Amino acid sequence: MLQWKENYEIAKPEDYKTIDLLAVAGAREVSDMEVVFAGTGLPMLAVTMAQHTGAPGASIIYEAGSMDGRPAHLPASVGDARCEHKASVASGLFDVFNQLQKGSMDMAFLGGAEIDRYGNVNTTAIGDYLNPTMRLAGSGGNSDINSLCPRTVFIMVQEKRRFKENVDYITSPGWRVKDWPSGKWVSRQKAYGSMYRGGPSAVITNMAVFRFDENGIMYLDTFHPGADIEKVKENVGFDLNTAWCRGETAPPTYHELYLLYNVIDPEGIFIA
Amino acid sequence: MLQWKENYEIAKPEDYKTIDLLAVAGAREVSDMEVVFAGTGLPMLAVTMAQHTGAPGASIIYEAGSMDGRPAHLPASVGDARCEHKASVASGLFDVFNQLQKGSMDMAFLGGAEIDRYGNVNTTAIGDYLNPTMRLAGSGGNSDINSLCPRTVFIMVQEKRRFKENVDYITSPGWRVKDWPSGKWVSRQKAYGSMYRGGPSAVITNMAVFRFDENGIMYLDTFHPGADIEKVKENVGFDLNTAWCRGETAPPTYHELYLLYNVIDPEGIFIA
Amino acid sequence: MSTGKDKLMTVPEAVSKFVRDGDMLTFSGFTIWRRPMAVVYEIVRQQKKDLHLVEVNSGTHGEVLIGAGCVKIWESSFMGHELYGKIGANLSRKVSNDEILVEDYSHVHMVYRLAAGAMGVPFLPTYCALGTDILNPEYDVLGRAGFRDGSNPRIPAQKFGYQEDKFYGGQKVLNVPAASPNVCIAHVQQVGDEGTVKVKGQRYTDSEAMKAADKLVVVAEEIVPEEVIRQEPNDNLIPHYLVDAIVEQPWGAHPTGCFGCYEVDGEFIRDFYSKTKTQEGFDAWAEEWITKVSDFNEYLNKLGFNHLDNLRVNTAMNYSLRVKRGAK
Amino acid sequence: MSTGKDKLMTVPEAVSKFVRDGDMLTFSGFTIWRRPMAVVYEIVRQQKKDLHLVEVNSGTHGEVLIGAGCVKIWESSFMGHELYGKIGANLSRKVSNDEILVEDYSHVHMVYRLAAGAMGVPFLPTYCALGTDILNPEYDVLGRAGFRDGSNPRIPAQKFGYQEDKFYGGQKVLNVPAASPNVCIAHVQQVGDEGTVKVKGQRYTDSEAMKAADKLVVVAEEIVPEEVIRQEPNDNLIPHYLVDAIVEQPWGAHPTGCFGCYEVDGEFIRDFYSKTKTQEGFDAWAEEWITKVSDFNEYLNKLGFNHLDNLRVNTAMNYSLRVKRGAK
Repeated sequence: MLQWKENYEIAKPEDYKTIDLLAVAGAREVSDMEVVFAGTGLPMLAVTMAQHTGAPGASIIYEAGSMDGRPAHLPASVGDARCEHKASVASGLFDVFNQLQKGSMDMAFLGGAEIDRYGNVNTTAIGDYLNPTMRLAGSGGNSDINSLCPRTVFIMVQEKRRFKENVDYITSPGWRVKDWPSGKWVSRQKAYGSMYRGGPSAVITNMAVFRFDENGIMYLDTFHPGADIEKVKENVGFDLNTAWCRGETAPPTYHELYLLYNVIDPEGIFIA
Repeated sequence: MLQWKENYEIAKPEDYKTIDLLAVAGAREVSDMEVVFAGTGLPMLAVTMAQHTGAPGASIIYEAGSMDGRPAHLPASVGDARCEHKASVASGLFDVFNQLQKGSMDMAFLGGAEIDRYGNVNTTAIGDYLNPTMRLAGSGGNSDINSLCPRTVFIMVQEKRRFKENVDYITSPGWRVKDWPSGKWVSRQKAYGSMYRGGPSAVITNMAVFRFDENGIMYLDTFHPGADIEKVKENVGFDLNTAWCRGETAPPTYHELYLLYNVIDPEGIFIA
Repeated sequence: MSTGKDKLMTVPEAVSKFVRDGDMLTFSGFTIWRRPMAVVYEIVRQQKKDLHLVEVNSGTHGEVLIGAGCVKIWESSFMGHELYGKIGANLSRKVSNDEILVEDYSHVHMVYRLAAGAMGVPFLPTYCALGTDILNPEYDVLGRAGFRDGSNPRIPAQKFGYQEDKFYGGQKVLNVPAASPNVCIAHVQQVGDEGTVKVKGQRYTDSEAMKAADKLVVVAEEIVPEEVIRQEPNDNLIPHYLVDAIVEQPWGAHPTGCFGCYEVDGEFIRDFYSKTKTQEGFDAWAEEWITKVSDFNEYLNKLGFNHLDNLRVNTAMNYSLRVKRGAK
Repeated sequence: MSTGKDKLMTVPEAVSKFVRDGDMLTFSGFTIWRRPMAVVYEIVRQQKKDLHLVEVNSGTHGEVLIGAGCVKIWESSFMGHELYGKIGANLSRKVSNDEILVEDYSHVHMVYRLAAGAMGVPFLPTYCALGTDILNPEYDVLGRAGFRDGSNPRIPAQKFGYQEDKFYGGQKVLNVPAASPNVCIAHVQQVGDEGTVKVKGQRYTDSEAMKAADKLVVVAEEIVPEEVIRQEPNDNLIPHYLVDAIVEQPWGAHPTGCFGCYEVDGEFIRDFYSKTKTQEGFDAWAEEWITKVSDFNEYLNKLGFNHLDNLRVNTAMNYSLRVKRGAK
């Protein structure tokens, strides 16, 4: 792939994989100089790609405590020793989460197992919470980061059973949430009141990019090369607005593929 | 004074000053292995003397953030760079005050401008608080440390106007305090409830050592050489129980004076 | 407070002296980093029961304890082995079988719960996770099980509290209850011979966890003279007087990683995770790696020199440049 | 977030860009240690008015601002010059003359107020100073002056709040309101050229103060390349993206001390304190040392090489072994 270093053309479908497209689509969500909270895996690829392309001044915060590390080797998790290489500060969770709550973060990349039309995400349990079919990893920082970041981008697997009318458990808050202790459904703005800062802005899957309208309802923005509106609809479990679809997601360039495989993840930790 | 190094006899009155006696009397309040919160000045002399005599394993906490420093040169204040020499940890106020509130401190040395029979101390203002005759330094950590340490020893100047029926402002809580927001006088035990850990245990002045009875009322324990019960009473503005007076405060030994002037404060920062 | 010499002990001594059946425990580290594995294995060996884990997040250490049936209650925000196992399969199975009580909080909730414990306050306020099912009162698992009646002084009467902010405009605030475990078991790089603790690399929630607990057991890669560790007191995390036990156990966090010392043993954890998919699988694994080895040094020897030495870090980078991590 | 180059400025530029009349300010340091004196003098020179100081404790810097009439409200727990002046004589005089509003809190209250600001929460709970007149509602000075009506969003509606601990037994807890100043002005030893802050020695309440404020002005003894300051990220206190202005001003904390750089100038502070006993005395002092010198470098030159060099620390000890401190 070394020959792709200076090739800024759009790659042909046979030259890239879905995960490459996801990393690149994620990277495009980052503006320069932003402070970005990112989790393990694809988020790391996406933000690091952004730093190598449109957002060289973006800072990555990992919840284990590293701030704007510039890893020489891709970390395998947010707690990895590689995260703090050339970091501005490396401390711990109390510090970075306090900064989050104070309002110092601009955006975040997160994952999820299930999502509903309002962007409510489940990473806790499938089935009845009190007697689950499948216990998942749990909230981690997903709820917290999504609660208080102005913009959150979810990167997820697209399946009909994951894009649900109602998720089995709301781990992470979308645009319409339950106002506890009453449990009444309210807008995110109402639930967070003066602490409202924004919310889920995009969902990037293996098939498409979704965004949210002014009522916080998910719509199709672009579908990936190889997919189409119908295929996307078949893999969404709720009624999806496709009227605003802008067409195909822009594929990666060869230069971006070069970066991904030779600079960002040459060891093949997340891509191979 | 170097000849006093190995002399463990009681010093004659003409060979020591009041401040020397105070440092030594203070040191005797410290038990080995205790964790001691100490302020600037005489408290530093007292605890350091304790570490050189009966309590070599005592740790000194200074509120600016040093924990068990072993200064090579006496600090002039708790924020001094000298405090953290050979310290176990040097961090900041949030850390040491959290440890205090958690319950990790055994005792403290504090000062004050005025005190009442219950050990309520004023370091804030003389006269009407809202229109004071004399604004003082303020609380600092005095209230906090005295709130939550099991034992507090005050080191103060003895004057009738300072040992008052009622202090002008309760900066630091004694054994009977005002329960806010009602302002009703209650016992310290009641005000602190499950967080009650103890309170003022001794007041050491230039004339005497006072302690508190089971009702939290100050009584005369010992008077210093040169003073007597009557002289002490003349310098206390409230009715003082002297019935339990054990006699004269034990003077320093020559060895202790050697330590004070040659080892602890050879530069004459607090003594000279 | 005790002196350094009183505190010095072995892993088995630390477990038998400080970990009792029913205790609430917390740990150093983050998911698969700097977990006190030597102590965790010994807890299994000594068959401690009814443990109540309260941790910011869990990982391989938690899966060992849960798989072995030592844990009655688990309060946390996350269980998984990162890249080497997406969920905790032992936890997952035991939740479905009603063999463990799980109380879910968010990451910030758990950090704040331990921070409150470390600060000596009963709760901390936060805005995190408003609107989520974490706050759903139907999902108050300890409450449903009758554990919020005050009989256990370490279990709060409520899972959460709410109040209005009366200072700045009335916004609703969530209060999370303090957590003060009986014991924190920590694995660190260095401890002084009187107990001063130094942690290299990211500190995760070590400070909050260690200070929240009543007792603190510190296992270190190496015990060093206090006079040396005190040369840079700004670099130290925990003062000696807060430490109750000092244990030297090199490689004591294996298979989790230890900044500046050794890499995560991903291969070992991936194998462990695959075994945990059934109870029988875990039991066989535990027999092989815990109960059939007499102590942690025998475990290390069983792993073998070459395997472990391959995990040793490059000291210029604080991680390994030799271990194979990805597909290439 | 701005880049390093945008942030680089002089002391006068930092004051004119970031300090406005009426602003709420806080500072780095502790009493007479590491106070941003160069900026404080410049605030006087630029005649800023109606400042609202919210600080854990004050010291010589606060007495300069208060003496010069820049301060309308002072919320803190302590004012003094340690060994070199037991009280703040300017503050004392202005309190008696009703020329300043003083709101008293305890040390922990103020630490927690800034910590709450840094955490983004509206208050923190504590048990400190129960039973004292600090809590006396009659002594709520800002309330009495009508400042708790919400018109200033940085002044809380209540000086304190109370609540029962509903988690662990009902004990009464005191809540202290968050403080989020407009600006924190900090003096530190090193800042990277993008803004990463390193503080050597005790950190006092620097972290809480710097993170509580909306804007952060960092004055450093030296600006160093980011790549160098990032070699040990565990040693750094504040990430670059929280820093709004970077100023290099060697000796910029004089006459207060700076760990590892220079000693407290006790002689200078003692003289200052003696002058502050009258307003005329302070005014003459301020004319000589602030308004008649054009900038901080002229001030340093006026102090003279020998005087300053005598304060320079012994680098093995991080304090001076030459300066005469006591009577001997």
